[in-house]
Amino acid sequence: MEWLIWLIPLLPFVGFLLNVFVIRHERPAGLVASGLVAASFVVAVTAIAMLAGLPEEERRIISVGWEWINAGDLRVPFGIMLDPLSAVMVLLVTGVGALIHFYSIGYMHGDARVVRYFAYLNLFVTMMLFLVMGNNMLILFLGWEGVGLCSFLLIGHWFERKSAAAAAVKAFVVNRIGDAAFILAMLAIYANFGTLNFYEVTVAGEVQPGFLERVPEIIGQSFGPSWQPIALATGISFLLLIGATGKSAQFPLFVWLPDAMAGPTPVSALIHAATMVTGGVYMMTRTEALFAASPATQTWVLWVGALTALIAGTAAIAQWDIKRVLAYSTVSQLGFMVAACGMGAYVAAIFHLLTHGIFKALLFLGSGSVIHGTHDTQDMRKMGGLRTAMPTTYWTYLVGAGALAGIVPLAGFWSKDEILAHALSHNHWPQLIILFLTSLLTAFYMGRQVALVFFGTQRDTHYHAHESGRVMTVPLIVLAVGAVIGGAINLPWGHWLTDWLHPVLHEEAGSFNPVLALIATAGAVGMSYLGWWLYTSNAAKVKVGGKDPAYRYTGDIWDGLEEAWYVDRLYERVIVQPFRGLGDFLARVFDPQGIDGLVLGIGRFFGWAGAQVRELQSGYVRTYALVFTAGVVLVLSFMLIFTR
Amino acid sequence: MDSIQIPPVDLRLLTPLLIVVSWASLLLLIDVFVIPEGRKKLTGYLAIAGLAVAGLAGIPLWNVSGSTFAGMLVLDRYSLSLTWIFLIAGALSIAIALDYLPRHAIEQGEYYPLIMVAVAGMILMAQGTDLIVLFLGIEVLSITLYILTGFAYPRLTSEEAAMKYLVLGAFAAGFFVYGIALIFGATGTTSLAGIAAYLGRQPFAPQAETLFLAGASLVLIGFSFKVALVPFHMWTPDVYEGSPTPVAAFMSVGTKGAALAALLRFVAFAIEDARPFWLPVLATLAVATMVIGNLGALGQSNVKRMLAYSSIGHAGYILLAIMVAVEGGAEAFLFYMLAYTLTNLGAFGVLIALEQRGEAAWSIDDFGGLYQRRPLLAVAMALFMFSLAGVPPTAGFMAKFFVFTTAYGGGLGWLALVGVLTSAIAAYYYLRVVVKMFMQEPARELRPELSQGLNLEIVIAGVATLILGLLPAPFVLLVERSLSALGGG
Amino acid sequence: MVPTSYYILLSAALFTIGVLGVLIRRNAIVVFMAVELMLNAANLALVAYARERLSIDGQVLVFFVITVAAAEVAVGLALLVAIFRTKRTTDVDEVSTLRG
Amino acid sequence: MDLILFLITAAVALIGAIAMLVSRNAVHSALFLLLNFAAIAVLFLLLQSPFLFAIQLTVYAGAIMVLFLFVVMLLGAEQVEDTPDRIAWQRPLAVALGVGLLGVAVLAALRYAPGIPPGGAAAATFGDPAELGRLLFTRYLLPFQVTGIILLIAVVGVVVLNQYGRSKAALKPPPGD
Repeated sequence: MEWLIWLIPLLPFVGFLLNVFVIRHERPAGLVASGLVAASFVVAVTAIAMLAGLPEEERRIISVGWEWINAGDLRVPFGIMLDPLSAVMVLLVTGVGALIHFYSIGYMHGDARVVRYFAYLNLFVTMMLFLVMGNNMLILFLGWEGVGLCSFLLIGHWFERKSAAAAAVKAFVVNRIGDAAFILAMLAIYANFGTLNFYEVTVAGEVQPGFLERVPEIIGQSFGPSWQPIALATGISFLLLIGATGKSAQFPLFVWLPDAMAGPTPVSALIHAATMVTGGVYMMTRTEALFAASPATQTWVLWVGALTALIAGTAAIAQWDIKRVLAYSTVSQLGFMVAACGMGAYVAAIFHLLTHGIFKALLFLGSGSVIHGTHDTQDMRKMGGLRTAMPTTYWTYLVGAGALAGIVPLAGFWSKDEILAHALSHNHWPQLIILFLTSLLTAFYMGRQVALVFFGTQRDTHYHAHESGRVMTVPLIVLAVGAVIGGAINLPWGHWLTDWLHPVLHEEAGSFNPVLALIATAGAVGMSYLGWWLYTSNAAKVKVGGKDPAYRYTGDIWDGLEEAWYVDRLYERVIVQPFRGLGDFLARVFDPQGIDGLVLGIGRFFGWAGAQVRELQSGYVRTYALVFTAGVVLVLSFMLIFTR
Repeated sequence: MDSIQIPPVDLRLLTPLLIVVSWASLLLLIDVFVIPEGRKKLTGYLAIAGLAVAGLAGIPLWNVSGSTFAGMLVLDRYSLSLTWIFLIAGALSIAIALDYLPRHAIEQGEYYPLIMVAVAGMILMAQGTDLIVLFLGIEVLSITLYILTGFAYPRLTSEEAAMKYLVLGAFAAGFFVYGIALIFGATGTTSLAGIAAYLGRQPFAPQAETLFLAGASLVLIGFSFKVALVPFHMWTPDVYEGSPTPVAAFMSVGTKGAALAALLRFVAFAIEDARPFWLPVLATLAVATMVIGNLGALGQSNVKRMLAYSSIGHAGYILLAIMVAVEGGAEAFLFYMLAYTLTNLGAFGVLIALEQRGEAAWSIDDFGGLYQRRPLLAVAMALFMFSLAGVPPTAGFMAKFFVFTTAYGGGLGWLALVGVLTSAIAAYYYLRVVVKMFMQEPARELRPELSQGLNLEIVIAGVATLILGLLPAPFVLLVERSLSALGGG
Repeated sequence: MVPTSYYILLSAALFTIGVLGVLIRRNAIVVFMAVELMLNAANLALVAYARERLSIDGQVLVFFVITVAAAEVAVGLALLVAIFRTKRTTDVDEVSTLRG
Repeated sequence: MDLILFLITAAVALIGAIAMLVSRNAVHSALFLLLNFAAIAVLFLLLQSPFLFAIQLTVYAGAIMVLFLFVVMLLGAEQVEDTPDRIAWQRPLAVALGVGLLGVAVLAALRYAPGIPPGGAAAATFGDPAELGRLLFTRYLLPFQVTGIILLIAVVGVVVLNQYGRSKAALKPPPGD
């Protein structure tokens, strides 16, 4: 049993090695990569079936490969584990991962560097599995950095496109800010708990404690200067929060994710929607004990999540790029999950993480199918009316959009409702309102997107749209099925997931609030319809850069429809203007010049400071001696003050 | 008049040192009289063999410790571990030079024995327990390096670098000697143990110690120059850029390592009791070094210079370990040195592979599209860059993690904070090289030349970088045990 | 007898003049001379302290310093000649192509 | 008596050093430095170090200074500082730093209260060259041998740095330099 769980991360790693060193051609690369991830999925299912067979309190298999670090007190085993929380993550990663691998075979067909692509993708899955299966912070961090590295490589895969390399670097560097906080958190955990293990583990006959089990010991302890001590739990958990902010694209570090869309679409689906970006949520859930010990941090987590959800939701409204809508939507939904963590509703967060992983992967793959079928078109203004040309894509996309919007009984409804219900039952009123507003926005922009892409008529007729091949549509269908029934894993009446995670999270099932569910459903349906209706009835005003004369012609017809025009104007005035205004403000002004600008500005500051350092390096040896002497005088002066 | 009785010397304790020195002297003669012009590579192989023999001769000494030469030289596991690191650095530096020198038409057989002498100087600094021995060790190393830096005569940049190094080196030596003089004036001794005994006699009262502290400051400054701590670092980028690349590689790991080793011994065994005095000084230097080193590297488009600045930054991180030397920092230091030596030599090896006859290929653009042309070379370089940036599971990450944990545990939390933040900045410039290699088309036609020696060196460095990251435990155990006998002085 | 501190003051003054020489003079040969002055100042301090402590060790140290100084000067002047052959100057400011 | 001698010698040493610093001609600088070295040698004698007095005169004043003068003459580098100083802004800063350094040194020296003023009668062996020689071969045996290495590499270095034997092809600066 123990050795079995090693197969889960190692099978994709074998794929990586094969693709790097052996395979030179496209076909075997794709098949090997996909096959091994699928095999890993099968192993995972087997292992989890065995896990489920154990009594509830014993459901944690830890396997130590070797003693990774053994330096005095600092002992870190290279150990992985499978427990209920890891199990659901492993299923998501390998399951969705395998589908996306298969899909990639079709999507990346003919790409110049496809073998490299599959190698990176396999390495990514390996690293993601280490992230969710590690039994200590250091393994988690190994996976954490590893997925960041693969994400960096994959975003830059199409480096011929100018933005790709820059986006890759941006993603990595912004993530490093979060990683720095993560390292500091590790230092603090080690210094105060004497271990980095999550749970107790026996290595070579020696019992090493786990810090999650020792959290109560440090409650009330503090560190820092004596005049302003910081509660230890708050300090550590806050650092972890910053780490999660980077990886899970939360305010203010979310700026890298929209740019990351420069990568191939399956990558966006796998890494920037379903798995890697949820790493932060997973990490906070895993170290829930630390967060629970610090109400102060919890409040921060809650606000960060809620604000991120709202800001990204509004930004998604104003996007024209089909993938950027989804990217902002992902940020927004991650905000939901983080907010759920902040409320202490960790099961709801994981539930939403799982359903979101499925339907957002579906949406991204669907958008990839659209992009593929329209010959690399990403601007929604150039689309329209694709529902006839791409029926499978259309129907599956509709399911995904419905799930994201929270339409009963699709998966997204149940998971989102659980978060909202928790906010209501625990009286987080401001956040409840924010999140509710966000869910309305979500429904609206998905309605808008579906209308723009699939309804009306094709606005740019330079290409001939076609349906994608079966290797791409089958994963769509599978995921669509998942998006329909995925909510079943934690229905208010069955709450399987809550029970399954009980050994890890010890949470009681949340209460179902019919009134709230009704309001939310009504809002979702209404707003989706509104978005759809606005952009279908108004499709004429959507122009490809405003240049295509055919649109002016059809546009005149629509202008003539006075009846519609009237209502339309009303809507335009009352709803669309403010929405669009806010969205534009956030997406165009706030983002590049505000938050993005802040991040870039910091970068520019360092660049400037670096230039100053080089300026001093004038090449004159006498200047060097002068600086040296200045250093001597400073040190000696300190000595004189010291000896007074 | 009495005859002078030369006291018995326990030569066993300095076997590696003796082998290196005598082999080098012999090799100087062999090179001139036996080895024909144009076959100077042979000298290189002989030099590597000598270093290997010295390394092997060190193995039986693992359980030996003691001091000789009137207590001026000790052998303990600390110095022995460092000796091995230095021997590795020397051997690898010779390996990457074997083809570099003839390719640039600067082949002279003296290169190899000179590297050996430099290694001897470094070993002397690791073993010395008297300020005068440390000073002479520094000088052996420095004078050798002045020569090696100017080795590419008549290339003017090489001469310029040697000139700058020599002027500033002699300048710093002046301060160092003055420091020794003041310490001698205050304590009447120059041995580290004597200084420690002097400080240990009474509780440390700075008011009464002006003279001693002035001397200690100047000695610290002398070391800081060799380590290239800000603001005594100004020579580093210019000297690295100007000197032949194998020499720059050797300097970046060798000089730094030896000076840090001596600094650690001085700090931990001579002036440990004066901790309240030197801690703020070194802490300030460490912060300045980490910040300035990484900032300087940020905008470099010359990879060789970038590595020079990066080596400054790394010295800052290592300094953290030295400040908590007695609380486990010494082993973190040893591990960091090992990891850094291998990684950095690997990176320089790749740089050398790109250099062609008479042409510098140090611009970051020359790395463009390397993956297409030489995939394995690019992967190796990426590995080194990630290791320098501190990304797991490489040696560099483990080393940084050790240093930061020990610093944090030793009460230098805020310094660890600065370290973590600056290494986050550092990721940017290391990454730029990776971006160039993997995400860009080749900028110009460059045919990387991989000779056997270079190939071997890069493979060794790459494999070691991975092993130290994945399986650091055995090495950690090794250095951990080395500490048990650290107090040998 | 002359108090030791007189010697130390003199030595400090000479040392400072040496430092200034390195900072101000451009002729590399004079720069080397200034470095020699610095080392000499240090020697003076050593001998003075040796006299005060009646410990001959200080004088032995001076012996080593002189040797090192001689070696450094030899290498430095050799380097200078090499540079002069290609660049025709001994002005340290002229050799400043490496920078940035 | 001693004090007067000291003051005169110290004045000579200082004058020599300052004159070296300010004279424009490198030959003059060298000669002034010679004066300074000679003065220091006298001070060594005052400090009961006859051996160092001899060394100072023979090695420093004799060998090293001759080497300096030789190189100055060889290169014809008496006056290279006629061109305007490109980093003239540095001069006042340098002087300020020098004053600072001296200030620190003076303060340190003043604060240092010597325990015992040097007594008139030293131990019989103090300053005896024989004693010094004995130390060199006993306690300082290791440094003594290391100086041997240093001198050896200095010799090798001078040869390596000025190899006329290097192939003529190498003497042409390679392209890209």
